[in-house]
Amino acid sequence: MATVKGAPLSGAAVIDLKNVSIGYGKDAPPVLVDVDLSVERGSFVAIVGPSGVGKSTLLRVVAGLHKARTGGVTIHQDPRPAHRPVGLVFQDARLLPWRRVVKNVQFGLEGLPVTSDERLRRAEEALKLVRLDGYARRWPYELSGGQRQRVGIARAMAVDPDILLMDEPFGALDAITRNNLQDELRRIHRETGKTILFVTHDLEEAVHLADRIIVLGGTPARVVRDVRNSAGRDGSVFREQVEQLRLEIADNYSI
Amino acid sequence: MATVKGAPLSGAAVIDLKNVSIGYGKDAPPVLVDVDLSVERGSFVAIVGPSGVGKSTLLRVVAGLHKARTGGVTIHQDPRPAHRPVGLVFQDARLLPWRRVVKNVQFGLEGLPVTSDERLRRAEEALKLVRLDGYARRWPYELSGGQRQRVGIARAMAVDPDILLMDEPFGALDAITRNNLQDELRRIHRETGKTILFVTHDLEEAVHLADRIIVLGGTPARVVRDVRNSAGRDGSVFREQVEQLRLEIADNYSI
Amino acid sequence: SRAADPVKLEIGYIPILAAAPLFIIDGQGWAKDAGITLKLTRFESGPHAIQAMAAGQIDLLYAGVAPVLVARTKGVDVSVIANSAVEEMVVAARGPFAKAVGTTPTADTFKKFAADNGRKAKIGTQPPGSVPDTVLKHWLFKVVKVNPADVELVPMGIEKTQQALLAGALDAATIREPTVTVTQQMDPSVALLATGAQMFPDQPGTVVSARGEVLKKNPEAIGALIKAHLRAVELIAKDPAGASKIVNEYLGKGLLEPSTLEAAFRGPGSKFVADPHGVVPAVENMMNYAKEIGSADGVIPVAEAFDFRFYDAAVAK
Amino acid sequence: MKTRNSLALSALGVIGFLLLWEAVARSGIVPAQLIPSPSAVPAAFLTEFRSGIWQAMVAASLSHYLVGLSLGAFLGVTFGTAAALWGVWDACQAWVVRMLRPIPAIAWIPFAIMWFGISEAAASFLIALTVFWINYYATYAAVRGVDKDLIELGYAFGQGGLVARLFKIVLPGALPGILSGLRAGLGQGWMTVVAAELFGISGLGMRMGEASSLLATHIVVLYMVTIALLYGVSDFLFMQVQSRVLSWQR
Amino acid sequence: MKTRNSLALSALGVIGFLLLWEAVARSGIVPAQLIPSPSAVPAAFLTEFRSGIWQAMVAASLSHYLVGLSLGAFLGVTFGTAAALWGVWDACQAWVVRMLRPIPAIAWIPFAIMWFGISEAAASFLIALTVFWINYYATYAAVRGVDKDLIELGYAFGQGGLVARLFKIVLPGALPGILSGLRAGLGQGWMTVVAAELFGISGLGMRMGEASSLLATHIVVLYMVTIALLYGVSDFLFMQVQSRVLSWQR
Ligand SMILES: Nc1ncnc2c1ncn2[C@@H]1O[C@H](COP(=O)(O)OP(=O)(O)OP(=O)(O)O)[C@@H](O)[C@H]1O
Ligand SMILES: Nc1ncnc2c1ncn2[C@@H]1O[C@H](COP(=O)(O)OP(=O)(O)OP(=O)(O)O)[C@@H](O)[C@H]1O
Ligand SMILES: [Mg+2]
Ligand SMILES: [Mg+2]
Repeated sequence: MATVKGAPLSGAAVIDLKNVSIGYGKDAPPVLVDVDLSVERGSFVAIVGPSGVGKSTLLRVVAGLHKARTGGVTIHQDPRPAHRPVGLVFQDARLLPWRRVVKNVQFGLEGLPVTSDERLRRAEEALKLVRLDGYARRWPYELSGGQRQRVGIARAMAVDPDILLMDEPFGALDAITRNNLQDELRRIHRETGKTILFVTHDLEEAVHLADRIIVLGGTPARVVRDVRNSAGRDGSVFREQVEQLRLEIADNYSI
Repeated sequence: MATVKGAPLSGAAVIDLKNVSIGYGKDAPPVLVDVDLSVERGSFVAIVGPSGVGKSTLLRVVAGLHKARTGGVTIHQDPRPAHRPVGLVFQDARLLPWRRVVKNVQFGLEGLPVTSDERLRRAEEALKLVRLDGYARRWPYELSGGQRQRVGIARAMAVDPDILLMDEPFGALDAITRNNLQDELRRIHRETGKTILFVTHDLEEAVHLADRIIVLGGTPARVVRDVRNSAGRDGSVFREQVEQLRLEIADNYSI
Repeated sequence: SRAADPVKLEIGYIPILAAAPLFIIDGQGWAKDAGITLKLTRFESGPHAIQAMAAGQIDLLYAGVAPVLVARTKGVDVSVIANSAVEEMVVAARGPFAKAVGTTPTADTFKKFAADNGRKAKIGTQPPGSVPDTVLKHWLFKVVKVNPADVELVPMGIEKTQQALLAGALDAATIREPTVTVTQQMDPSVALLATGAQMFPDQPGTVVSARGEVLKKNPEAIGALIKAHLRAVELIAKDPAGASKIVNEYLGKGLLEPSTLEAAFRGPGSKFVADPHGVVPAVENMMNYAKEIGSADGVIPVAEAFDFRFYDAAVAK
Repeated sequence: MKTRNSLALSALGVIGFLLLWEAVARSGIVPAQLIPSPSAVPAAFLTEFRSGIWQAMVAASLSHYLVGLSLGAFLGVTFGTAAALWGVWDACQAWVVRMLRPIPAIAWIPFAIMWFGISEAAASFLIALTVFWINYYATYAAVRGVDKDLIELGYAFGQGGLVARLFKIVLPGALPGILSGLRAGLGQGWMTVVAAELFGISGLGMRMGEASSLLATHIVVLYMVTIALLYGVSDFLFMQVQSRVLSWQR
Repeated sequence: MKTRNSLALSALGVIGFLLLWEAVARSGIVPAQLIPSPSAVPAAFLTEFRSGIWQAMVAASLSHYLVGLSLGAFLGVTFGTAAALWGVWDACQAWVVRMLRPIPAIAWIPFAIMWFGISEAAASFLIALTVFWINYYATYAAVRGVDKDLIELGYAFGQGGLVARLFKIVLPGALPGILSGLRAGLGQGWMTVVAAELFGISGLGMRMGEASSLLATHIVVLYMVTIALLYGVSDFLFMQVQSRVLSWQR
């Protein structure tokens, strides 16, 4: 999983949204409007905003699962929505109920040119990463909520994608498990130079992990803030950053 | 919703678990053992512990949805597992997909001797509480993850039960929505004297809300700590309490 | 003419006693002796068999004359080449109705039954236009002169007719051998109200028909087959017991005792006649009557449907 | 897809089918008396309609069909639900059902005659029977497949009692499967109408049997087209209702 | 419930059923020649078995059944899936299907004879036909009901291509519904065996028809019991396989 793919061409926009608006249905008002977002290769972007603002929707558009109403979406300079080499962690775990845990983790690998031995190896590695090595043979219904979510993370990690889209991946995890996984994610980002889009409702987490934080807000929602973040883990810069964001979000809080 | 039911007979154990052990399947090792837990009327108990330790399982036993392997479970001195007047917020929102939001919220009221007008009124009130008044006519699939979870909370609140069991109810909510709901919950607890069992993975939340915190840990899991909490919202007592708990959980962290 | 490779003929039949000559031909190996390989195919009803014949799936058929005539009007090239049996259909009654009408039914006994029971007598038969329906009506309204208001005719499939009769849902029905005998053995209250001849003189029955194409291609084999057919008809008349043993192999093996079949052969419902000449006027009479009662639109030229060459050649020698 | 588009495509499909049929009938590759061309149907219809036979037969069959369908569907859903919910009852009846299930409608006819005489009720009984089985199995599987989490939800909110559980969780949850069974039964019922009317009960089936025994295939085809139309319309309407009822599904 | 308990209950159910039947048959409330008592079956079996007829008929019917069943099930699942997945194809065929669906097996017999002659293939064809429809509708509904979220998951992980989507998401997700259709087809196939063998193709159905026309009801019942047994065993085995295959369901 931790192999460096090519040389991270720093500075190139791997995710590029131009004047995008997004909505459900035909006649319903749009959920998101005027989204201009350009994400550089290797950056770690956190998306925050109130519940129901459109964070998951934005991620689904980037993943090519939902079509933008207007505007242009390109991933790796490629405007076709299919076959984007992204890994996606859903907000709900969304496991295939008819596959055991280890097979669920292998799901994304089956589309890649990978031998079955290698698939198994990578699945086991990913399960170890999320501390579920003993659960490989379980059915999804035999897992706790947090365990299910971790299987979802392992599934995306096993693919080892250039772009990782994560929708509140650590939402259902206790502090310690969460800290462990946050550290792992930071390590992976450092070592592989992946581009990571990370939805979270936890400002501390956003500040702790990301080097750029995008705040969504308003109805219809738009990008209300886009901050570069260089705060360390603790200390006063960190606290300040968090407090400032909290205030800004509160200002734009509506829904 | 905010009516005081009877005189809260302070001191009486409304939830009483004696030497309970719990497991899934016949031959599998138990998930929880030696659980002795007596919850007094009107108390607000938080349950914390690592992912997969058995928090949801414990709640399901208290709600009468899962049978303990051994030991005695009484609710309101009543050992029968059925017809317990509890309200339950599931970890997954678990909405009925064939009911619109407002009908989902009314679900628990349909078993009670309440007129349909009153049902509608209480459902709308509960929806307002979770800030979803505009979403009454939506289908569950048209909601965001956090909105779904809030409908689940509204459903339990609408019943106005003596005992409220909440399984990570605010897990998928952004900081501001979460703060609002925490405040509402505290208000309701204060005004009605409900007994609340509250599973969370967020120590700050536990310390902030509960007057008693139960820490589960180990394999098989048992109650490793049971602390009375009197820390205020901020200040040094609060921080200390949180830090201490964090350390204790880390000591018992295994899974 | 006995070629090295035998002629193959596929023959369809309806599983009734009137197909007995066919079973005897096959059972005695007479066809094989004549250099013909037979393949027998059972059909539930005439129309299905005719459809198979029209599709070229079978060459010859032992079945009622009516479907053959109908098929010709639809442009199917089939001809009757011999007769097998006549006067097959009889009227059997059961239960209270059998008791009420006795052995000599009259118009009054029908009326009295209707009055006593508060309902008309229900008689099961096949759909309008079929031979059983026509001859039953002839018997009821021409012979016995029953008031049409005193009976109710229920059209249904032949097999259902028997079941309905035994179940008591019908008071009487038109049935034929071997069911007549079987029914009587099962339910002693079943009595014959009328024989085939009483219902309609020379009542047309089962004939042997063939596709025109086959007649052209294998005239010799057909001739030999008709000869065997004549022999079989004779055998039935001379030795009903022996015939019933052979026939039992084909008809109701394990379902009937040969003795039951023998009784059926000797019963009033079986009259084997190979000569097709007499059938023509009987059919014409019957069709005239059908037209008279409105169950047929017109009269089909009957004689054209008959090809007497093979029968005539067979009896000439 | 837009409704207009899909209607156009349907029309295209039907027209293609009719053209193919007409071509086959005219080509002479099959004996003409076996397949009349569809263009023979209108004339046949006029004759039958003028004589009033068509109306009478359609009315009769429709009444058998509706009675049989509603009875069979109701009992099928009821018994299927019961078997899926109560293990004890399921075990008791499992093998009895296995014995009765494969008995064809034809074999039931004697019983129908015995119990109902030669009456409309007998025809409805036979139709009900086939419809029953299809609904029984569809319902059984659908009820078995209801999300256990939702049933648990019912218990948690005091809706675990039989009636509440049944009507608030189990049946709505099983609805998609039950409706699929009902739809299959809709067609199976018409298939049985013909068999059920072959023993003296008037209706389309009887008329078809009559016509078929006289090799009047154009009449047979007329009634087949009639059945197709009746079924087509009811199936279409059913689909409309279904998509309403299941609008909560994405 | 424990397997042993449920087997005991099943046995109880069957015994109760047989006793009831024997009682009705002996009581004389129905004509004896219409319902022979079950105790007459063993003797009938011995006669038929000794003469070798029973074995021959069972073998023949079993082969028609298996061929028809596999063909009908395969085509039904295939077409049902296709119609449920492609809107265009669905719209094209919707009304053609509505026209063909209600045509009863009996009406197909002439076509079967025309296309296959009087052969085993014709019988298999008729059986395949009924099985086809049941599977078609069950599969259609099941595929339609597959969780859209899971299909989305497939797209997200590069498994949105037709083959991957079909075999990794749609078919596994629709499996419970498809299996319920297969199970219903299992029984419907046997129901049709009898009708399919009524026109000169040897097998259980032909023998039953023969026996029934000669009023040998004990033989009819023997073969009905035979069919019941054959079906019962196959259904039982199917259920075992199904509970294995669906062990991921709670
Ligand atoms: N149906 C089941 N069958 C077998 N094991 C199960 C089942 N449900 C849960 N478990 C196991 O029981 C343990 C406790 O599960 P539980 O859901 O109570 O955990 P939890 O404390 O709520 O975790 P989380 O914080 O992740 O929700 C877990 O290890 C889980 O794998
Ligand atoms: N299928 C749908 N049809 C109509 N509206 C929808 C649909 N899915 C989501 N929405 C609406 O779109 C808005 C954005 O939803 P989205 O899931 O993106 O929110 P979110 O920011 O991820 O929220 P959360 O933090 O609660 O998950 C919400 O108001 C939601 O109600
Ligand atoms: Mg979301
Ligand atoms: Mg949990």
